[in-house]
Amino acid sequence: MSSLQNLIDNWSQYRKGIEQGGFHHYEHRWGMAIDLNACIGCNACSTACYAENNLAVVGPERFAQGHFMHWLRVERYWDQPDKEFPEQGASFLPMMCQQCGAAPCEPVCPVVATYHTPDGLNAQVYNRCIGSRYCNNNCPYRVRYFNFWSYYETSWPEPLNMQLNPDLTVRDKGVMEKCTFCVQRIRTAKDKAKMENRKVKDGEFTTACAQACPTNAIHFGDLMDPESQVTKLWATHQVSRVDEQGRPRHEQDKKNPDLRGYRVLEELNTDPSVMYLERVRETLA
Amino acid sequence: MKKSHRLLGLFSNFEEATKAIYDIRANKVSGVSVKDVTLISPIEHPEVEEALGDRGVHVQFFTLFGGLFGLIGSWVWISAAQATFLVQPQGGKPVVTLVTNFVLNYEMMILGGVLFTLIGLLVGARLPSRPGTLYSEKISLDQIGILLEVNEPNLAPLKSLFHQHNVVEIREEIIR
Amino acid sequence: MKDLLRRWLLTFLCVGGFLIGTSAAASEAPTIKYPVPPPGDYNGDVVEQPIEFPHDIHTKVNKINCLYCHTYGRRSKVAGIPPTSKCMGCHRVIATDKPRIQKLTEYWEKRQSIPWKKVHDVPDFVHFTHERHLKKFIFDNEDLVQNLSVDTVAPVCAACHGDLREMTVARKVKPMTMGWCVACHEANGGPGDCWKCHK
Amino acid sequence: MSGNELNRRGFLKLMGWSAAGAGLAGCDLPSTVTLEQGKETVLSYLSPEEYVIPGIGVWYASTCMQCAAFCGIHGRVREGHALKLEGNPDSPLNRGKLCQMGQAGIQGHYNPDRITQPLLRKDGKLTPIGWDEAWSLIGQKISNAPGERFAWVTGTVSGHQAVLLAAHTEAMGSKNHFAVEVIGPHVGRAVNQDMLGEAMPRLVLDKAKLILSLGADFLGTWVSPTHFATEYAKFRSGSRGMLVQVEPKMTLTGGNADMWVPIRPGTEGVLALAIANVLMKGGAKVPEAAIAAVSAYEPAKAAEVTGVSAERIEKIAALLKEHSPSLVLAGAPVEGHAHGYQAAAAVQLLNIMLGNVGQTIVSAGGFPFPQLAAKSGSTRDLIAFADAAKNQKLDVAFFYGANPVYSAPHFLALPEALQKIPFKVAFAQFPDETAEAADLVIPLASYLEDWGTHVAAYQPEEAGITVQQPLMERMYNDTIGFGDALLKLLKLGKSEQYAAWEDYYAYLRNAVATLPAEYKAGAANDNAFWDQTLQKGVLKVAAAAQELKPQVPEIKLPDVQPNEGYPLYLVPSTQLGLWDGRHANLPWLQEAPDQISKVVWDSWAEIHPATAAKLGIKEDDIIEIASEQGSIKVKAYLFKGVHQDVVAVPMGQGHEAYGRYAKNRGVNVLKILDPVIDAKTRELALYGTRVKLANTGKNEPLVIEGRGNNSQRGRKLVVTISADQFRKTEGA
Amino acid sequence: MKDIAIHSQEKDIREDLPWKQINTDILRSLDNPRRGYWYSIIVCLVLLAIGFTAEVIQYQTGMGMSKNHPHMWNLYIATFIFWIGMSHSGTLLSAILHIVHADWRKPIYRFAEAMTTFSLMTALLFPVIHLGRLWNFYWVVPYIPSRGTWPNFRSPLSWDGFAIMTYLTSSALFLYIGMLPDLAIARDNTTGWRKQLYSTLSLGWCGNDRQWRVFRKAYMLMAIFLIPLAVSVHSIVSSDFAMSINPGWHVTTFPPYFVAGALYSGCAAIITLFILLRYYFRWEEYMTLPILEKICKLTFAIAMMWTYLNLVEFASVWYGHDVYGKEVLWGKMTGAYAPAFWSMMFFGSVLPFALAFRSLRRHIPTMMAVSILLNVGMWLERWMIVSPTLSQSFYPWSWDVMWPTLTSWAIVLGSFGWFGLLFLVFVKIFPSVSMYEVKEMVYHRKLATEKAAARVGGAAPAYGAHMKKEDAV
Repeated sequence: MSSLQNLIDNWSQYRKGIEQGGFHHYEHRWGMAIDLNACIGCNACSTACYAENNLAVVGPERFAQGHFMHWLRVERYWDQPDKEFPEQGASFLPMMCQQCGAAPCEPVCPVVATYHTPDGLNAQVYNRCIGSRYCNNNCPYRVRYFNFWSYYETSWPEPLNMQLNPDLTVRDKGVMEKCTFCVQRIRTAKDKAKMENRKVKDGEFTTACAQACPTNAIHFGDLMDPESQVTKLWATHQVSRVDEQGRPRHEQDKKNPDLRGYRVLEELNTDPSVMYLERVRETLA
Repeated sequence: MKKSHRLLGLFSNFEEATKAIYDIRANKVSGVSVKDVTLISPIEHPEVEEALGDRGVHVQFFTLFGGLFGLIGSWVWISAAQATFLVQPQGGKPVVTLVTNFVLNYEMMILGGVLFTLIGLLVGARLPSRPGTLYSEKISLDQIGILLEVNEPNLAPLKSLFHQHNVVEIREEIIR
Repeated sequence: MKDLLRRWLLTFLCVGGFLIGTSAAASEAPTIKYPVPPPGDYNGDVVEQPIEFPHDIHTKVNKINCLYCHTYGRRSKVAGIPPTSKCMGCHRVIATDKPRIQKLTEYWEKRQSIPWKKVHDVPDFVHFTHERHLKKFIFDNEDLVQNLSVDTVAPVCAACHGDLREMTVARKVKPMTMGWCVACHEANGGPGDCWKCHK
Repeated sequence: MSGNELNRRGFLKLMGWSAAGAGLAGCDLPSTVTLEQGKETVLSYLSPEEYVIPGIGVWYASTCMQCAAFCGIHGRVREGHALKLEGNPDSPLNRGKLCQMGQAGIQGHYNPDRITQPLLRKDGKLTPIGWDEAWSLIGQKISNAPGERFAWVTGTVSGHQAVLLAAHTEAMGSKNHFAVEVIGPHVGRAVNQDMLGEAMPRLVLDKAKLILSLGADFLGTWVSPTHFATEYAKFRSGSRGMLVQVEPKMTLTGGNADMWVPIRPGTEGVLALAIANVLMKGGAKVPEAAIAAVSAYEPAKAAEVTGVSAERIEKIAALLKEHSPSLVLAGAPVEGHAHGYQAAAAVQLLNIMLGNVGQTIVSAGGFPFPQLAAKSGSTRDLIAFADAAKNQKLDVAFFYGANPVYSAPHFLALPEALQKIPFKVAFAQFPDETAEAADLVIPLASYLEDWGTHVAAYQPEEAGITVQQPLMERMYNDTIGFGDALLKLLKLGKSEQYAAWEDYYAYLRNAVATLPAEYKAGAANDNAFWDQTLQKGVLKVAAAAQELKPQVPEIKLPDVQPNEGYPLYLVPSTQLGLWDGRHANLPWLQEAPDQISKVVWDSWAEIHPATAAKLGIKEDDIIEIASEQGSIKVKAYLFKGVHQDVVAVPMGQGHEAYGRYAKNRGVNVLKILDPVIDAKTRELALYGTRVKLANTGKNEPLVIEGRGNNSQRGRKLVVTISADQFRKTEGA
Repeated sequence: MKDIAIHSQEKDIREDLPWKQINTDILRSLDNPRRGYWYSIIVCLVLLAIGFTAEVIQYQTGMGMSKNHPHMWNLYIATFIFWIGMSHSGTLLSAILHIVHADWRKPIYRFAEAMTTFSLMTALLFPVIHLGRLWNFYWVVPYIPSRGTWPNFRSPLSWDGFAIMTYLTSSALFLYIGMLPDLAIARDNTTGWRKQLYSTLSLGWCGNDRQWRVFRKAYMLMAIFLIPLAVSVHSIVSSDFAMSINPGWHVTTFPPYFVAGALYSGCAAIITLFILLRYYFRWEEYMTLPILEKICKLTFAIAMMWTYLNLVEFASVWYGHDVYGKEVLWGKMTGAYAPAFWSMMFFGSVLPFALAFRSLRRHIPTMMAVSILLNVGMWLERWMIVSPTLSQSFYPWSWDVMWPTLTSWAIVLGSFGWFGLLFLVFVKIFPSVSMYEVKEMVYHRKLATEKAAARVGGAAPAYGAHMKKEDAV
């Protein structure tokens, strides 16, 4: 009965879609800016992610089957198919969960194992997941990884398991997992801030990948905090999540089109939280 | 007031049986009205049932109620559940998504309708019950039966009536 | 008719008495606000510990504050077992003749850690932080902080651990299931976000 | 000290709560989700430091030993477990960053294949023995071995370990210390020494407007990758310098180049001279010694030698001319030939001509503690050691931090040579090939369990000593730190002055305590200074300022002879990951795709599609690469990023031992190297091998990540814009 | 339709069929079928065993036994749609034909409905088998939760749950209610445990006029409900795909397309089972060639409809602006899956023309083969819906072609065993031809013929002449 009351009371609020600002009043909106001009594709971020997030090592056979678990993969594209040699080098793209504001993965999970947190993250609750794998089917970036096997024994033979990070679980077979923006670090930082009755400061903590990146290509921060480095970067490159009416953008209209900021597959209206800065190369005759 | 005897006539010829009922209807036998007649037939048999005059059926009301109940009930339930949910799997959608909910409401409407129709059937057809002692396998095979509840005096005339319409077999019992 | 009357009278008396009693009890209870404990109890089995540690003696008799020994609780997610040095701090001199203490001293001299058994063990995919809960229910609770003592603190701990003043070795007396946690969070305005607790 | 010590050890006792890490979300049986009581054990601390709180990670500074760059690291320790490594922000080398090899170091520490107790070879099999037996055995062997017949074979060593090691060698009365290192600018150091007066001058990348790198993979495997990567970021930001990479096989650096130029191996020197030639015509001043060589190579001539078109050469020269200061680097492909020294010199010549010396190449300054300076390993020592062994000059050999048996090519016949050394002791952490060949194996503690000090061979500004401290209690009580081992050896050798220190830790504390006073400014006393040193993890030293005095030797490049029998060049490429093979036992690095080819868990041969088409080779075909020294069978990977005359196979795989992750996986390309040796420096010429290919007809798919697509299929995934536009909008 | 039946050369059913014989013939199926029946049972058991072992292995080792990234869905979901589709024609046809009083449905609708129910029960297995942690499948069911969490009512997968449960309940009830009078007949003609069983199940049906009246209405109402239900169920299943954003799935024509495909495979399946039962129980009298022809014609019509919708879908993708969709379509036609795709087109659109020829329609073996091939085609269609899209969707880096593993094949086979077993057991225990309705059919057609004859000339014979032979009772 009370629930019915609640329904009637907050009706208008519950009927808000993301166009009207959605249901959430974000405390934070964690986001990233990745500079492809700086990225050298060295994999440091990826390995740091393995170390931080208890990612399983699956071995060659399963890797060949596509059972790999790297939450953060560094993609490498060759841009000049016609040339005899790749004369301008490779195009590297670190791709992790984009933590979409309108995530296609969220509404399709039958048991709400994946949902939207007040921090603007796509949460994945491992022990609620029943492994229907609909979320990954619906993820345009294919950045969700499924535990096809039980990797605990094979991936962490004694005493390798002593390295496991106690702040998050080791996922067992049948569970979907993905990049969480190192939610355990976020959690710790927020708890710390709360204990000191303050808000989380920018740069107080960062994700494992951003921390490891030798060229500082990855910037992590709170998009709600106007002072944070990431917010500034988004601003300088005139990339914004929402337009004047507060509707999520599926294309940016920049005053200065030369600026490098863009979001991958933005046109699908997924409202990603990760902005990429375009790769730069000299134009040589 | 309670009748004393129960009488069943088995006919192999549907036409004759129909005629017999029309005779009863025409009060050929005093004190026996067509209302007392129960027709027991192997197949669904409109022609003969005409003879009994129209007897009402009320299943549809069960169905209607069931459908509405399913529709509205499920709408309230689902929306309320969504509203009081711990977290919101939004994907940018509102919390209470009417369109998607309607899909479920639609299914629930049909389910409610079907279930209550079943109940309606059981209630309306007085099932489950017992076939009764007079019941004979022949009915389920190919014979049609006319069952009446009558008093002592009416027995003889009825039997003769049945015999006019060359009844195959007559069974009777005393109601106690 | 008559017995009906009697029954009415009886019920009336009972109800009245109950009301009075409860009101009296209420007036006696301390004015400190405590967390609304979620319903439900659990009959945990007695866990065999290396040393049968008597909580009751320490808290009820000696009035030692819970947070004196479980001191990590206010700074970390785990309340922690006190370091052996802390035990020895007192028991170098106190009650050294008792068998339990001798056992303790043995461990200390062998410089071995005492292999305590975990009694309250939430699943490994749950992130529970004592630090935050203690802050909310003890250190942010003005009138509790005013008179901070084992008797004011223990009820807070009791919400999840039962009243240790009545136990020797700790025993699990609350279900500690997700439903139970959620009920408490709803009653006391805790966060409803899955990722607050699921890691 | 002792009180502090006791607490430290007390804290380091392995603590409980650890099981938390091993928690499985949603195990296959729902029952595991139920709440247990009295199952897990909780060990209480004995008497912890007040900053040690269960459930809260503490970061300790230490030093990364994954390669010879010695970056500073922070290790996260929780409940007595080292959990994660990150860069140490105070380290001038890596500025808080850490490459994937450094990240994976923790897997070496927790590796399931570590050696946990002393092993002695009894009737051909290594069998566990006790420490006393081990030491007494060593004692007697070295006591009755004449000094000059004793040898140390190590990797790059520095800091106080180097000091003790030198001391021990000396105490043995021996001069044989072979420092073996396959990857490194061995020739380059000599060239720098001769031409600039400093082996490792400091490179100022961010000041350069253009970097012309001839095969120097400074982002991947050259000298100090992480440091140069951080510098590279500065170099690319703001006015954004240009990167031109000339090399036979695309390295990670090549993958980030603005202009990537494939070149026929062994002709880089020619290219350099040709560029110099163009510059000379353009009015640049050429030192006398070089004029002959420079004027000998017109671009046209160079073009046919190098396979780089004359226009290209002129273009590069022009770019160098207009972007000043620039920086020209010579990497392994330049050095790795019989004329490696000459070629490297030719490249260095460019720097001198362009006036980069003093601008982008500056003196690193004299390191105040020469005895601590790095003794960089080289392949020369590998060859020397092999010869010494072959000629039965050695009775006792100690191995540490190097794996010569794996690294030595067939032509050195090292395994047979080792048979001729009566007593071989391996101070090893893993059962690698060398340990397998040893008679006695001393189990070492991992670098996360050990004390030490290190001095990188390449020193950025604010040169420093990086301090290594244990992040946790030893995993296995029967392992020993290398420093402790050295002390023990010295004591066995009856070197009295070392008796004072009960262990290496004590020795180090004393060493730090005895530092000159100016280092201890701001520290109340020695203990305080010690603590703050440990906290910072680096000890800044004041390097004496110096000047680079360029001088040019006579440069003479041979012509390349075509080789009909073996038409192709073999490029034993290196990879930021498995390095020279020492990291092949770290699963993370095995599973991390190669940056360029994206292959995992395997060896592969990169061949240009045109060449492959000529030889009728398709992707995944298993091909046989044969040199005069032998052959390897490896899967083909068609790749445009190699010169047509080149087949490139990465080092690192093909171990015959070295634990479950490394063993019998891929091939060891080093084995089939030709006996080509740099004339001047006696370094092994890694790139001088000629091979021929044959298709075995078999094929087996390589495990490649993202095999699906190498092109973006018109999606807007990685967008490239011109640098001019970049400078317009963001240029400083 | 009735008129057609009369004027056509041969009749759907012999009109002078004695009712007693009807009873005996049909009830014979309860005790002595041909030996072929038992062989089929054995085959099904074997298949089931294989599938079950595979499932056990998969349960213990994990989903890796069957799928890989990015192919999160594969054989299981395809087969799931296949079975759902199979379930359609049964109830839907029976209901529609009942409403339009097409009485040639009467001899065949019972087993068709049984087919519906059992293929649904088979379909239900697949989403569960497909789950990574199938021991938690009940979290999708909206039970009152102790954890304060509900399933996600927004996910098409949970819609599936609702829809399928509704459909299963309704069609099972429809089947059961329609069977009541026959259960009574069975009760009257059997002994021993069967008598017990039937008398409980028949709820003491005695066929008095009240029962018949209510029965007629209730049955009609259910039929009316079932038609939209069946349509909605498969639309919902299609929305598993249509509601996603993937190219090649996110198509508005999917619901009708799915429904057509469903009817199609269902009809084909009916033909197969028709022929089988006809053989098992020697029911040439009841499952006559004319009826077979009618089903075939229907199937042909539906096949053409399906083909049309197929072309519409391709066209809409082709002329649309969705480049990704085009990629997928092109990939289907030319890529690794091309053989499967084209054989699907052949079986689905070309083969049905065999149904257009009378001679073929009346040739039992051919029809058997054709009907099975049609279903193969339909199965391929489902696979071609699921796999190609996953193999090349938005993100090129994760493009990958994947062939199912033995395990998943085994489980798919097992499902056929499971279905077959259920069905065979059913036809052995329950009268799978509706006796009372066949009687009605015979009776009414007789009357009609006589009326017609009378119209042509000659005195109308007395009613009930059709039972002179049996009057000796």
